[in-house]
Amino acid sequence: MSRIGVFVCHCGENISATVNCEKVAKITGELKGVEFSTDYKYMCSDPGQTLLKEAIKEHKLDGVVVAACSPRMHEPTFRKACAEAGLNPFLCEMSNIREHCSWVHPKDDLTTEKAEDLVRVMVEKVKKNKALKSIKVPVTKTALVIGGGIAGIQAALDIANCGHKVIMVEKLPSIGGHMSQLSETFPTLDCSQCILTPRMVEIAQHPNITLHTYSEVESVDGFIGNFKIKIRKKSKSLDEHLCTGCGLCTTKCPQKKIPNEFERGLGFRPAIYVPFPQAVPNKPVIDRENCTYYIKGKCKVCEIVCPTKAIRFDQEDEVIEVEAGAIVMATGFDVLKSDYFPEYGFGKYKDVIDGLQFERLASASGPTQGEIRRPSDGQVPKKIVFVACAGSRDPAKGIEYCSKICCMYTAKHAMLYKHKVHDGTPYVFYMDIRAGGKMYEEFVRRTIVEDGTHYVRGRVSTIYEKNGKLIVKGADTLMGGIPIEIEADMVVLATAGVANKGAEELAQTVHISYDSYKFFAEAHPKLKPVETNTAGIFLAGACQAPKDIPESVAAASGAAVKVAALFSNDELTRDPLVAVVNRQAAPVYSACVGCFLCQSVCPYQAIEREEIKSRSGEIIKTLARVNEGLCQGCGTCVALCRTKAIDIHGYSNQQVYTEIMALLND
Amino acid sequence: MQDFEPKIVAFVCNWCTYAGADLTGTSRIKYSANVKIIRFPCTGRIDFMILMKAFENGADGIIVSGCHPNDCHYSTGNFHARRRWIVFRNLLNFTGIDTDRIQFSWVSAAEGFKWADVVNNCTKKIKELGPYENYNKIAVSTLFNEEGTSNE
Amino acid sequence: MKVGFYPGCSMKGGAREYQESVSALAKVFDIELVEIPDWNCCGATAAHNLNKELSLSLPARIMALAEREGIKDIVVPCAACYNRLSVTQHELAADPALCSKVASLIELKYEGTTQILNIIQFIDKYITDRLEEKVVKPFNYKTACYYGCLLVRPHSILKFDRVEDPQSMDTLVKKAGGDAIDWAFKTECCGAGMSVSRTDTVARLSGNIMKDAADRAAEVIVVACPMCHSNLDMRRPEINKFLNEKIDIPVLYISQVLGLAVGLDAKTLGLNRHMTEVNLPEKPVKEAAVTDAPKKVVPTQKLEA
Amino acid sequence: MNDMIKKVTQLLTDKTIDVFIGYGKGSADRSRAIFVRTAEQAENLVFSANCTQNLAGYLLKHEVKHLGKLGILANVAALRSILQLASEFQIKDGEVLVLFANPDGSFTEFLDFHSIEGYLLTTETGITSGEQERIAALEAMSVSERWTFWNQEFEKCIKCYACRAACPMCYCHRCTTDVNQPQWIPVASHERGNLDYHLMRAMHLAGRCVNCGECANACPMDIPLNLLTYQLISPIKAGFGATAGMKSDAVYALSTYKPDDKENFII
Repeated sequence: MSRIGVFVCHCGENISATVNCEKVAKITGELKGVEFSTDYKYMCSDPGQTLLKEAIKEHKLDGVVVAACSPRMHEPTFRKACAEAGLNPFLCEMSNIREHCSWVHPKDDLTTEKAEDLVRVMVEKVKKNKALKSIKVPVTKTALVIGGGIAGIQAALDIANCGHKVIMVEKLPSIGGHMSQLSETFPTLDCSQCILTPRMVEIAQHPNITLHTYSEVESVDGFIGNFKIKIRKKSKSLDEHLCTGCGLCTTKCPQKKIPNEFERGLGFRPAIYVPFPQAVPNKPVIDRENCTYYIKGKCKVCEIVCPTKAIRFDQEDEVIEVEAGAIVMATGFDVLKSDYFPEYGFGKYKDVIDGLQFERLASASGPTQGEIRRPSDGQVPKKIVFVACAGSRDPAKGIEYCSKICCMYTAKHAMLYKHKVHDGTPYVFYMDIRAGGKMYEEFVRRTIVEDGTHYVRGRVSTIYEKNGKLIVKGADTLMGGIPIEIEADMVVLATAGVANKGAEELAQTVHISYDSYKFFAEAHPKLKPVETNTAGIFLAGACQAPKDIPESVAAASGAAVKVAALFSNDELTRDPLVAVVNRQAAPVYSACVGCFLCQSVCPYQAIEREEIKSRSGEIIKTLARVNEGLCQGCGTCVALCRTKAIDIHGYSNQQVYTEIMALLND
Repeated sequence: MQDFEPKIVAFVCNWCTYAGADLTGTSRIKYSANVKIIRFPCTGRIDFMILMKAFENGADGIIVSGCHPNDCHYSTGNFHARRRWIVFRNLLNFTGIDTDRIQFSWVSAAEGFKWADVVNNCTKKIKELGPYENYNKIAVSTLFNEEGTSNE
Repeated sequence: MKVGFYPGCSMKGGAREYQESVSALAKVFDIELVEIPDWNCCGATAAHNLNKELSLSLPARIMALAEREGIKDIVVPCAACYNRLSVTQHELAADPALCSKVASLIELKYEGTTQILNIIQFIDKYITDRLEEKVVKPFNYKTACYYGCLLVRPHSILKFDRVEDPQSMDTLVKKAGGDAIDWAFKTECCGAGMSVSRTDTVARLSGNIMKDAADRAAEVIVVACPMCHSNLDMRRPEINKFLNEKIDIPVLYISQVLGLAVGLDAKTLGLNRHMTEVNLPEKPVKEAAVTDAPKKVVPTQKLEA
Repeated sequence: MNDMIKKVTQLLTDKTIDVFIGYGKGSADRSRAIFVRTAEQAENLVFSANCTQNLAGYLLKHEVKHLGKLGILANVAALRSILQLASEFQIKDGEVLVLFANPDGSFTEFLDFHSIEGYLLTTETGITSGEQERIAALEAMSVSERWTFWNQEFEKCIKCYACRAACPMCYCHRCTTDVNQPQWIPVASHERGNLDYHLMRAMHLAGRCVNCGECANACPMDIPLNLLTYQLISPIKAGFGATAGMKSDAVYALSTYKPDDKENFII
């Protein structure tokens, strides 16, 4: 390679103010291998790029060095220009004589000499550059959506409506997530079931969507465009094709007193159950831990009454393997459990409940058919206290963040309570009201003004029971911090929104990172909120951080369009600056000795083991091989490989060695 | 040694310190011209032999800088680099190579000021230490050897 | 076995019965309490309001003296002293420069290798596993365990029991055969240092505590801090005046409760020194049935360190 | 000693192994490694106090490997070498038959890596006090004194690479010294080339050296090479809690990390 072009830019006078560009062009023009060198006022401008392209063609250049601004700024521009002139873009390098030289040094010879050094470094480097082609990776145009809440449902429908296949996996017997547990939703108070159920049915009936409920993802391998996923379909002890969902078994089952997870302990269900009336699929599941047959070996009532003989007691779990090109995580969040609040008596006093339990009380299909009744004695509470920020914004409890949705659903709870108990008095202890969404503030004002909810600005210090009443001790900071004591009949804690149990293990299974609170980590909080650092895996909804329904739906549609973009062409193109393990002819095959240090160091699991077999199938050597679809080009393996068997395009040992030599030996 | 202008090479990672140096530029913060930057994708890519080559070819001082822990674009590159430097510094110190001439630092893409400080302080320190005699002696005696500069 | 002992001013003054009961209890379990020679005042709350170095040097000197004697564990029955020594050890460990400054101030070598134990930690470490077999007279009374503040706060440093709903003393009382009732004023403030300057406040705050205990038919209140004891016991006339109700529930130290349970008599435990008469009715001695708590006890709180 | 000969003979005759690496009589009172492949040759096997060479150095040599299934008479250093090589996927469990020479001349057979690990927990594996003193002496010197000391030592190096051949951990068939694009390590044995080579060798053995001392024994110019790698053993153990050759599934110290690795030099 000996026909290099050097193009020194003035950048108006950002560079030429302190660097003698003509001199730099002249001096570097005399370097061995430089065929053509010039300087120009605006290299990145159209005429500048035309000058570059003409020079490439005219002087048949096979290497270009543009001395101008930071490569982080215009490397793509000049590489594209080179490509248009027929020169492989990866034979074009930039040396940063603006940010790293002209802008930070005074106008003197030392600055110009430094610019010459920086250009010489890149001239020497370019000689070692190789022409590279972008990497093509095939894409399986099927998406996997993990989680069947509103976020998962929205993402799945959006992707499916783009004409792509979707596989949805939901851990519980029915999709719907937390939204199906809600009574009415802020700020418009429309009934949660009415707006959710049609979407759930749409999922079940959509030709592009395959739904696996009562199932969990067991393993995820492969990479963007080529994920191989194992799904464990837990046995429902039921043949879903025969079952018509008539529900006879659920009424006849002798087990009646099993706490229903869907009702968060306020309602009960039989051993063979459908979590809630509008469940999708509307077919029962046998809870093997509590079913008499599985405990004592006798009963089988459901089998006897079943008109279509669909009960299968000996049905095994089934592990199926599917392929997907992209994964959308939509596993949602959970509400903080009880053993966090001994001071509020949560879990000690039956009438201290959490927000989701209040939703079940207020829900028409709930245990009390929508009437607000105390769990202890079923009385209608005349005085009710809502405690906001129960666990959120509380470093002592290890949860420093604000859970975002509690102010709104607490205001909604107070409003629903007043609509159902007209002579009741609701109190809300709060620190700050965060009602930033559309029509949110008006909603909160309404519950204060029209429904007469007493908002007390202060925290509750302790709640204890005394002769049948719950004594709520707090302070009213707006009244100078005077202590306040309310004898309430019932207390609702707006507990913190936390990551789902098992979120950490799932993140490790899927190879995405998560934060200290076990919420999944987005690639960039502002610019890539629905992507993760793992290519091809996206986030939708509250699994990334506590969110309300509008945000979850928006994020889900965002994730869906990312997937659609991924599937928009048959192949994925990626920058070829990836690692590669050298290969040689038999019998050596490679300098690699199979110590696999590189494999243990690679953050992207991009290094695989390749077994070199003889004709008789016997393994001769096991060598490292880089999967160029996964490798992100960090180069940590290259620095660690003792035999220098692995190298990386763009920053190869040759290139880096030559840069140092050129820089220090002028 | 006031008129001694040290040769200092800086090995930096592309995502944090290189961008930080860019920010130093856009903020027009002046710093000494003795330091010249070589870009790497990540500090994890910086092989210990690169530092040896720098000293052998006349560098009086070296700066190695990358992303703060947990900021690494590749999530673990800087952690691996840190372990490598802990061991390598031990070895250099034991063999009598002056580790004060190597400055390790974390500089993020937002720390334009910090990059200027790192460069200026390092230049000042190397000026006090003077040229790296030990290595130059060895380097000179081998000049006639096959080790030319940019051989074709 | 030998355990370091730091009495502090109250053990020699207003709370002499606390020291008598702790020593008697230790003798029963043949533990030798080695009082730290030439110990000095821990500075209590007064010091750290005035001067930081002083508030760290006083406890540092105590621990340095103990280290010089080769003492490892130090039992500090008074909650205020326990709090000051623990906080000092924590702050000096976190700031080596401050540590060397304090070491030069007290002109003693300080390494911070001693283990500071409050009375409950001391009992749990040295006595609890041998307690039940030594109980001869089960403390069969409805007992309200009062923890106060300095025993459990600041949790990030002390890391002792649960801050909001502590259970450690309740467990001990149950092991001694008592019925530790569930009440709401376990960690409410008793008025502490206001005892002299604002006795009316102490009357109100301690009054509320006594009122809740009385309403729940508690027969005795158990404490582990001389300050709590003096406010709830010595200030009882003012409390009764505030509540205009006569409450004669006695206030005992946890060491006295266990002392009685293992058969020590009132005199050795210093029960005669109390302001509120301690005449607990004799209860028929039934075998030390541990009454099951009426409500499901909430599991200990999972607080990440 | 003869019960070992009987055992080796029986192993060879019923083909459990094809070659047994043991000690034979060397010149004067020295011992040297011998490769026993037939019953008669087994008679030459000896064992005495000065049979201290770490025979694991031969396990991965091409000339030995292609002889078939290997058996080895291992001392503590060899056991540790086997575990370290196993952790680097060079030897599989059960691939090598290991006889361990007890000090009293009897031998025990270790059937799997797990039993080797168990045994090693009970024995002393640190460097000798003599070596510790020499390192301490060097560490007491000033930086420039150490530079002069080591340069005088490296000046003697004739680049015969005997140290590389003797070391069980140097099993790469193309070493970095053989890389000429780019020429990381100068071929000539001038001062700088030697310094590059020995720094590279020490870094490549950091966290892997089982302090068997064969490199120093093999060096014709008596350069105290082992001190370079020994000096790194304690900082790596203190910093990362890792010791070479103690677990067959250990992860190499420099290929993993802890988010809070302690250091005091990064600003």
